[in-house]
Amino acid sequence: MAETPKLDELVDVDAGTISREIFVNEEIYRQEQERIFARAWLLVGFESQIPQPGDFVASSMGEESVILCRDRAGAVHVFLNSCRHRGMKVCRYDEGNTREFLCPYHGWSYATDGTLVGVPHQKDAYGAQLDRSRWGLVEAPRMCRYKGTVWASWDPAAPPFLDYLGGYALYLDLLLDAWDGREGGAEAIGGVHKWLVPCNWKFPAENFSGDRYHGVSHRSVDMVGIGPSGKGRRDMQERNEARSLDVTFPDLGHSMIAFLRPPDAPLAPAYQDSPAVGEYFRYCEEERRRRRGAHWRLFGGPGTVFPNASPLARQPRTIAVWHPRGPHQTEVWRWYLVDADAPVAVKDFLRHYYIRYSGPAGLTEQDDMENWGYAHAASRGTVARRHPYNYEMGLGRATRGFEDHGLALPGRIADIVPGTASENNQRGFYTRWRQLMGAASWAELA
Amino acid sequence: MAETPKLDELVDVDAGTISREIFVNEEIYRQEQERIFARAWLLVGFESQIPQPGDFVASSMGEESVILCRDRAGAVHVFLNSCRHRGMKVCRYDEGNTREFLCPYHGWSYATDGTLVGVPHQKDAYGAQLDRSRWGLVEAPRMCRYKGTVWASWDPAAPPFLDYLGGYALYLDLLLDAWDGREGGAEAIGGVHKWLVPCNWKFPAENFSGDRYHGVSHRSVDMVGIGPSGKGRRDMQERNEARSLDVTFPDLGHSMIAFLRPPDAPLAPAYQDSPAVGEYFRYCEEERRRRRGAHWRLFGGPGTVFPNASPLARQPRTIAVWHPRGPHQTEVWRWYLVDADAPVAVKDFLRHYYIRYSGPAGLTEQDDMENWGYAHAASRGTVARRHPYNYEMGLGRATRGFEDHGLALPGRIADIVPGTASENNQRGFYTRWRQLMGAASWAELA
Amino acid sequence: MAETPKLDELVDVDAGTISREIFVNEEIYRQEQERIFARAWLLVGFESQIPQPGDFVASSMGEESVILCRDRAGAVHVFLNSCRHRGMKVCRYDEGNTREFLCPYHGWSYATDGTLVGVPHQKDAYGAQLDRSRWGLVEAPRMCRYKGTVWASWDPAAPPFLDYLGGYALYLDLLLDAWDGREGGAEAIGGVHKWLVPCNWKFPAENFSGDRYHGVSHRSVDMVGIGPSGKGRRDMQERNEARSLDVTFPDLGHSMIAFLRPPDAPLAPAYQDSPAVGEYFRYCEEERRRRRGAHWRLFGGPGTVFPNASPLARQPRTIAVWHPRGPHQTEVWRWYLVDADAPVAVKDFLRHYYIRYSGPAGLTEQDDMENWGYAHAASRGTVARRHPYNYEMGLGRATRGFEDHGLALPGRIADIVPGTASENNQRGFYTRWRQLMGAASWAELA
Amino acid sequence: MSVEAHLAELLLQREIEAFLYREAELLDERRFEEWLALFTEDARYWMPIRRNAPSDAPERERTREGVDVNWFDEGKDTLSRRVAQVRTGVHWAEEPPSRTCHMVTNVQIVRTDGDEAAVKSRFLLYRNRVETETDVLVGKREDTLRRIAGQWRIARRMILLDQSVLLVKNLTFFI
Amino acid sequence: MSVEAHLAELLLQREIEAFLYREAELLDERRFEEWLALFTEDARYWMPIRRNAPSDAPERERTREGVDVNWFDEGKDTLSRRVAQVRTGVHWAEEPPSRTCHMVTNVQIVRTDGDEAAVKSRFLLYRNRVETETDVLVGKREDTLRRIAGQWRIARRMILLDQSVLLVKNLTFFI
Amino acid sequence: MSVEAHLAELLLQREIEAFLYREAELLDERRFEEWLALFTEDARYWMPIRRNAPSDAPERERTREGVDVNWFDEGKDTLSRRVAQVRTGVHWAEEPPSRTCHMVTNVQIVRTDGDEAAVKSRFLLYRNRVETETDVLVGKREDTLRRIAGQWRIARRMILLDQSVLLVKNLTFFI
Ligand code: FES
Ligand code: FES
Ligand code: FES
Ligand SMILES: [Fe+3]
Ligand SMILES: [Fe+3]
Ligand SMILES: [Fe+3]
Repeated sequence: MAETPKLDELVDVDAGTISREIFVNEEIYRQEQERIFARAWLLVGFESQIPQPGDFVASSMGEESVILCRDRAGAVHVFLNSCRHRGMKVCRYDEGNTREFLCPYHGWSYATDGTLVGVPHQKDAYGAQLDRSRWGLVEAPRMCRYKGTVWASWDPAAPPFLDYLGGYALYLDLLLDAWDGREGGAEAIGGVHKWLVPCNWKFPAENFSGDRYHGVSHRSVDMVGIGPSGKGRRDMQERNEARSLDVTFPDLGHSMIAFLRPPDAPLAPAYQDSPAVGEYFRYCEEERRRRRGAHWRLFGGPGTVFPNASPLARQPRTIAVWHPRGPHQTEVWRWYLVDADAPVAVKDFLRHYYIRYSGPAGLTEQDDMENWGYAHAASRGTVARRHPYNYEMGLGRATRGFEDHGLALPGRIADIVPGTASENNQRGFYTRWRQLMGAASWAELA
Repeated sequence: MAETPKLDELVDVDAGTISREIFVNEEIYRQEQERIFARAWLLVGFESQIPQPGDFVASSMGEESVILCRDRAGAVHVFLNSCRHRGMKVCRYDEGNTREFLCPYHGWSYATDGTLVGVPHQKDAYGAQLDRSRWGLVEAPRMCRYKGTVWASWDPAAPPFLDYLGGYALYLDLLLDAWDGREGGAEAIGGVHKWLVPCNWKFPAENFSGDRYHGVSHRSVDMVGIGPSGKGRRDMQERNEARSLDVTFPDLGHSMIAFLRPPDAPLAPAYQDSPAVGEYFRYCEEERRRRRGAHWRLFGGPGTVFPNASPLARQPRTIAVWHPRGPHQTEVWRWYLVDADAPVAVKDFLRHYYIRYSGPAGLTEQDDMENWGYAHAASRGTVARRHPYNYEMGLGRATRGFEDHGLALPGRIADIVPGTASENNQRGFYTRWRQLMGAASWAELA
Repeated sequence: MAETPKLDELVDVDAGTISREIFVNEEIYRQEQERIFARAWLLVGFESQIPQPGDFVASSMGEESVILCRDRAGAVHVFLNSCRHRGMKVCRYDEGNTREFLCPYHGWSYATDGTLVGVPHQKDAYGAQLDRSRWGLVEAPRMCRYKGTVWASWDPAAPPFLDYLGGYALYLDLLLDAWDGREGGAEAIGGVHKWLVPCNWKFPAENFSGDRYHGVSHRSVDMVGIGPSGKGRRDMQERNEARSLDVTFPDLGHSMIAFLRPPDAPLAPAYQDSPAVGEYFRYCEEERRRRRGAHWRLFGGPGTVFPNASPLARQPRTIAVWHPRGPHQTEVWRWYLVDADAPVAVKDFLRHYYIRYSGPAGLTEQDDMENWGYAHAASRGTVARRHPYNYEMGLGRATRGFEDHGLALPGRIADIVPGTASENNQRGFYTRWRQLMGAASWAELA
Repeated sequence: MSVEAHLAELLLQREIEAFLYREAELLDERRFEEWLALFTEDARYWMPIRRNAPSDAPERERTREGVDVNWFDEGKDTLSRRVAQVRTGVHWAEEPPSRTCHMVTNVQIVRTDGDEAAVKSRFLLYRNRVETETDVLVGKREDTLRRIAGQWRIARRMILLDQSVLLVKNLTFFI
Repeated sequence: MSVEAHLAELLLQREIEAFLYREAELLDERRFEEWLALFTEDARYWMPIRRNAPSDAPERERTREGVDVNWFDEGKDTLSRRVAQVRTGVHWAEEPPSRTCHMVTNVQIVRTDGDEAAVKSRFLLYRNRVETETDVLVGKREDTLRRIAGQWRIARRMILLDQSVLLVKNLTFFI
Repeated sequence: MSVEAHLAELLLQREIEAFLYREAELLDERRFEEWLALFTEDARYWMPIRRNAPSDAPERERTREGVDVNWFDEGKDTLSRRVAQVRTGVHWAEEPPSRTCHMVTNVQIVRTDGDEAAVKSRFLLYRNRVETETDVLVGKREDTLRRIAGQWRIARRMILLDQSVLLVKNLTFFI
């Protein structure tokens, strides 16, 4: 199941067909753990979660528990949450502040920088035997802080994070930069949504990569109206006036739904449920136009940083991680973002909107979970697995070197009729998936 | 585990030994899904469940959900219940009437004849790309209606259903023909029993194929009495006066316990709890004798249409399907039959009898489930798997070309001492199981 | 995963590293069932559980249910709890007294010596076919009664139990002999603790083999005090005055934590919560010194009889069996021992102490379960499995031919600084594990 | 309302809760004959099968009493045979006996009419047997209770199990 | 205490238990509009996320109302939209409708103050849908009930679900 | 019966239900010292092991108090040590603390005798901890309550867990 030729039969992005096997097959799942999750850059958390020396939060990389920690000297680390002696989970708290991680089984203790500092009876029991320097917590060899987010990889040979992001940084920044155009400035609201969904991790990952097509999933919300102006899911005018771009980087695996407004577009009415909030965004947009030059025109929607981190740049502004929990289950972690400098009233307004939209209690995403779960379940059978999924939408209609009124945008871009859709981004996602699954090392991919 | 030679070691019907591996081994189970359930004719349901155009019921073939549907033109279809786009289960209702099956994920919609009729934004999103004719619901390529029942197979090369039934049709008709001797005329009472049993699907399949031997399982019922004349499990006199035949077709896999009454047998007292019902069956039997000639003498008990459909021809009159749900679990579906033309009082009397006898709340079958579950569990261990089951009962004592007072009956028949038993039918069942598991195609089996 | 070379990479006791794979890998687990549990001598129960002819108790060997039974003639047997016909579990009671085991499926019945004595309709149904002598209950071909305990092996080629125990008998006797020095004389209190722990069976097996190191696990108990003198976990003075010996037999796999008191040691104060109990043990120790010569000085702690029977010689005095239930779960069975001749008051005092110390409600062992469970869980991941556990403690510091004041003790013994620890015993355990896993037969091991 | 009237209301609620708790006690202590005696001679015991039906076709949602195949649709005679079966000692599905626990909550008296009371309640039935076999059934009951000679009796019980495919292998207990 | 005083206490307990059972009935019978009507116009509906915190740092144990991201933190308007969504007939997560059962126990009136009562209760919410999908949620509720025009209303509800990682895929029901 | 007599009955039931709910609240809020104070000094706390025995040998069905090995068979002193252990902060099995929920139902006063009441109840104990670890224990309790200085106290508790093989890894909580 796992040899390269077989994979080529399973994933044919040029023909627009992908076998259901890659979603339900145990062996392929096992290989994903080795070749994707033990190798790629994964989102671990936010610096704002660990402001002080000694602060830590539990997080997850692929199937495994990790500790995101700021050491006493202020340096940030990502550790495998398992003692080197007999593997005990050294940290069973979700967050806290500590001087050390004490293993409750035999009492080995690790400093916040991961070094093994305490070994009961070391002299009498181990004598010269134990070389403590070789038995500190397993640290992710690659870690990168980017505009308040923290990313890590288990593979020393992984490319630098910025190379890994490549041209996609421009789009990820649409989430992480302040709406007034300043660099960074986003912060995560306290509280992380964590829940289990009975589907393979790739269902949400590909959906967020750029599924404009599942409007029927959310028809009930469009009828009821939960948006910031009381209607639909979000404020649509700025989207409707804009060019709709599905952006993907097939050789990186990252994608985003983006929008490019006309050079002369006036401010679009938004956040009309709250004058104060409307005013805030009006002000921000002015600032943004001033600071960003032509780039003010660009804003983002949902996307996916390969393999499993999915920003949603605005309305609502969130980032999710799809942790694999076996081929048939995914644990979702979801952070919600606001401009750190926004007034409390704005933050509160957005928080309410985010919660009613997103997550297991979100009117919108409840139906996504239902669809992902039963799509997965209905794809497990012997006969079902003989019938590939269809990814033909917009095949061959994307271009590189997109430009509009002198503004060039990176990536392979499908410029679509507003209100319609393309599977340009999903094909990009699986192009990269296929590359990593087939390569024995990062070197092979270079 | 799955190569042919190995199977020969596991299944030795001539010696009367069968390895426990075939019941508990994951790899053999996987192969069963490919070689048996994706290939054989399976019972899907009853036409009476979908009388009107647009009527549908959810059913199951092997592990997979299917839709049994009557299209607007009145034709009957069996579809895989999974969208061709991303696999979503297009029908999550047990029954209903519809104009189309709308996929709730992206809104592809399928007509009741399976054709893909609705694709949101097809022109703008797909252009010429999508050939809708190639992306309709996956339909079972073989479907056959037989006396009110509906059967299907996933294998285009499967033999015609009547060939698949072969000489067994005579016995299946004992269930499906009206008791007064007219062709067909049976109907399923509303309501289908569906429940989970913790055992491999072959435990119930082989038990129904002809297990006269497990009287001790039901001793408690015989003591208490739930039969239609207030005693035992059923009316015994007509059985006791008859010849007891265990009928199997080893090269088809079908079997049934049958009874042949003496040519001059008077009507046997039955249904004495209700004069009206007794009278009805007396009348029916007279009609039957008149219509059927010598064949009136034949009546049936439990049986199995290979692989997993088990009729019980009378007392109680039911048909069950044993859906595999992994090697260690089975989902049972059970329909209950009456003559469509029988008086309401008769139908009601029988319904009460059927329910107290059968299914998870049936006094009789409760104990079968207990035995199948713990027989399976006790066969999973490393040491247990080294000790095959014993199928020696009545070995070499069955004959072909059975005849009695000029009435010839098809099949390999064991003519047993009334009240005793044989494993003639189980050996027939596993002979066919072995053939299908070993063959790469139907052609090989011809 | 299961080939010998691979095992050598996984288990390197000389270097003191062992891969996490052997705890979490499905294939290695499967091989353990074949090569260890279907082959080694396993503890089945106590003769005191079946005093009378016809008495039986259900027990377990590896994953499988067995019956420990005393036949009508008084002989003890161990049977696989599965009918030879279709595998039904013939005994679903935990204990009782019976004339036969009647299978509830088809009624085959087995005498208490395992012979198939009842076959319904044998003459009519089987004729000469069925050779009953070949279809009795599967009996463990090797069974041995040792000082009130009953052991069995599924492998006819297994060495005699006493050879299997070898020099370890001296240490096991510390549990099974009366404290006053007489042979045997221990009895199991009524009631067996049975519970599930979410970890591989080797976590508790190696922990009991000689883990003096996990004091931090039980710090809370040391603070609270549950010992027989109201302090700590147990009476420490006799331990503190003694030499601390970690004893292992690498070529047998058995180990124990033992203590050797000085030749001239006075009676150490103990059981001070009850003068009567203190007096009883004072008396027993005098007797013991009289009867045992120099050997009175030796007493034991926890240990493991390879693979999964763990005596704890005193304070508390128990023996546990770690039944594998898949790679990720263990079912613990725990018996509690007292001198059969001890006064009721002494037995009752000890019973209270045992229960508050041991088992799922025991203040001490509750924390062991927490550690084993999360150590196992944190070792399952792809990255975690790349980092072996550390078994370097006391490497190379054990000796054979231990002697003290003329008293020689068998085994490879680490003489450790009181209060400290060594992993001498765990290395012994895995040395033997490696031998059995690599050998195709007992002959190979000879 | 008068003190007496209020008190009467409270006593009725108490009486009926006590009755249902007592019933649960008899079932879990396997005192089935005493349990049977709680039913009137003309009692009906009905448990429909639940179906997955569109929200706008609720009539398809459950099978019909006296017409369709149900899980249970019987009177006292059949109930008595079930009890007799358990007592044979060879009803293997209950040998060894299951450990059951009927938790009864949300007791509502929805209507009283002379000597009859329409009572709704919720149940969680926990069953554990042999080694690790465990089942949990949850749902609602709608009872018609009748006071006969000062004692409450069950004249009719409808059990609405919140499952479609039954997730247990058999129903060898009463709800 | 006087008979009247005792009686008043008993009646209040009875009234509030009846109110909570009635609420559960409305929810499980999917009579959501009637359920909504049980809430005051200014009602608060809050369900925090639970965290694993050291026993000596309980303040970290749950997310804060009005400040952090919670599972629910809303008023009647949002609740109304949830109800409206179920009624669209295209809220796929509830099509076919789930079979739910709210078991309410341990009803405690912890404080009464004029027309308000602070009430604690425990819930077990069982959900089963489609074929075999089954969820069980267990936890506590702390309600502030207010008597308006003689009718009890829910002015505030805090739901303490005893889970940290939510073990169900969505929360398309009310607790 | 007189109004007073009826009222007394209702009040006793109410008092005892309130007492058991209060006890559950103290346990789930981890107010263990207050919980301990609910026990008399001579209290007995017993939880037998359940066995699978033939229906005609019920005497084998559970282990004996004061004789056999049980899950619990102790007095207040041992209970106090359990509480003290939780408070050490290094009782790893409860660090981080478990989220527990004691649902108490079917409260029956089976006998009163002066200041003592024999009370039966059913429990469902839900435990969830760390990420996804979840346990459910269901069974019965038989308590002897004693009124001391106007306050109810637990003089004896027998816990009948409906499991034979214990399906949870440890019992670090109270039932
Ligand atoms: S497992 Fe951490 S110190 Fe032993
Ligand atoms: S999955 Fe059905 S339309 Fe996309
Ligand atoms: S399985 Fe035991 S007699 Fe058939
Ligand atoms: Fe969506
Ligand atoms: Fe049967
Ligand atoms: Fe320990």
